[in-house]
Amino acid sequence: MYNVKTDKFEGPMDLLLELIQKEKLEITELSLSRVASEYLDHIKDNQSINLEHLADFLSVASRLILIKSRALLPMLKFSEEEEAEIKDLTKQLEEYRKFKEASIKLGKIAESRKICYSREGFSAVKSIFYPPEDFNVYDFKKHFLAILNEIPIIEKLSEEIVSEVVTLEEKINELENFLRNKIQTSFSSLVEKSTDKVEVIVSFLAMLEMIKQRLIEVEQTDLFEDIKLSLKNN
Amino acid sequence: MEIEKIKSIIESILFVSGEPVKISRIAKITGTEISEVENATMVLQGEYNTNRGIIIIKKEDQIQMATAPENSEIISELVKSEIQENLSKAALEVLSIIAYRGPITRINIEAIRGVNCTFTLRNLLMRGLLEKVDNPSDNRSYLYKISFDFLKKLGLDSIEKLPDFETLSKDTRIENVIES
Amino acid sequence: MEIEKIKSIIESILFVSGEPVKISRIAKITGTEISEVENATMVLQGEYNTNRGIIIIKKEDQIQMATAPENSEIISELVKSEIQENLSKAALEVLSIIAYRGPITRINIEAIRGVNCTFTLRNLLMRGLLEKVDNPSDNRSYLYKISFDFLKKLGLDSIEKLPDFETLSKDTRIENVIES
Repeated sequence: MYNVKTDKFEGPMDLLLELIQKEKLEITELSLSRVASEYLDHIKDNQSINLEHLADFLSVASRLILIKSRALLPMLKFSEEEEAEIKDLTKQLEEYRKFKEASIKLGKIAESRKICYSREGFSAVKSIFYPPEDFNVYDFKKHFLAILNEIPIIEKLSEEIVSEVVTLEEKINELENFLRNKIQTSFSSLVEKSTDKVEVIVSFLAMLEMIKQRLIEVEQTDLFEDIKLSLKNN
Repeated sequence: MEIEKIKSIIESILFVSGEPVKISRIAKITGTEISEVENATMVLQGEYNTNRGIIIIKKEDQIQMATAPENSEIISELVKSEIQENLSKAALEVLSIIAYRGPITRINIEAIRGVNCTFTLRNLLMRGLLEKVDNPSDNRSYLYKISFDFLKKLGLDSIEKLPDFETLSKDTRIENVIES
Repeated sequence: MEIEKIKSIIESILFVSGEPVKISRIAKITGTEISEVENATMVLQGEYNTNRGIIIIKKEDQIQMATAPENSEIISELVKSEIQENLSKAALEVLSIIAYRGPITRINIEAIRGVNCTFTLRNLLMRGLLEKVDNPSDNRSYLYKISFDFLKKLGLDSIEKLPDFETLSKDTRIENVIES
């Protein structure tokens, strides 16, 4: 299998574009469905996705799953919202491709180092003491406080993401344990405890992964019915 | 005021200030119409565009004088500029989206890149390659646009000189919406 | 080297340096004969002698670019407006950072604000509100502090007398973004 390190990608669009271009495909829904599993493999295998970007990678993953399932099951009916999401992904990727190409061109121009230099402003002018009127020491305090409040709290941000995002690996383990205990369960009870969309997506990915590894069997009696999972008898 | 006189004044002002100057400010100082200054600027830009060592960069309603990009190598040795950090892939992507589609909000940049851009934007702002202005239609967000320093770094005298500016600066999705 | 190329390089060099430059130095930089530079300078001087806003002055073996004397009144208007205009929001922010955290480098001011502040610092220096001193730990950069005149005007005999100086100057949020 073609191996790409996800950390060299700027984001989900970058990864998706590379996968499609590697297969020499046009950006269409069909192409997206063809590279969907590879995309999922990458985000599963790669522990080095920047944590602050993981949610972004997963959001694209959920749209790819929609596209993939439609390619596999053409009779599937999608809601308008889901149709729009699918369409948006192709458009977004097409748009991203244009700017990706432009950014490479800009990078080449910058590398050629044909730089224009300007003069230091008013370099020949002597400074004149011209203090602002109606300004007092409390203005310093007021503006300084405003700035302190605008400083982004970088560390806190990444810590929060670390605690929120559950890795695919963890989820697979959880699913396995859960199944052992219950023998048969369904997707909805699995995601019952999930608090956000990302976790549902991760659960779904984990489920797909386990099917692939032949750890579990799934059964869906009807469209939109709950998916029943069971541990495979070895 | 005669156009020759306005041209002469623009040259003096740009030379002394060294930084980008608003055309409206030149009009105010000289007591002329903005359109007259605009006009004189255009003529001047043409004159400086002929293998000269100085160029006039124009961006929106501001102009700035700078050395010609052809002389970059010689001048870079004279000016003790700070070490020029290379632009990362992320920085180049964000810059190109802003260059072609600016002024643009962070949300709209992220809608194209599919990834959070907060820190890249902050880094580029600190390096002076971007400008941040208030968003007139939403006071909780900002609009980002490229700066004179960005144009200077690429050796361009206007944003329209970017490769494929005509096609890329148009948002086809927006046009589709308008058409339909 | 072609005379047009030499002329172009002379323009670039004179423009960025702003000071008198020795012709022999230009010859050395361009790798040409002094006589060639002399010659190009003469042609250039003639071109700049026709109602232009910039002139080229030659004194003995040095040349310099300067503004045309007939625009000197306009230039003093420009300088006056630069100094007398109300302080921008950016200027007030930079001043307050320097007040509580000075002496401080430009890089650190920018890290705290998240925005480049080259132009703002230049303006504040010109108004005499700041002082620029050498940075003992890095000879390529400077440290900025509130000027003595400004402190005096505010009635402070030392910067530590600012309201809540002890706590505000040590705020940990700043330590997170600046290089120590």
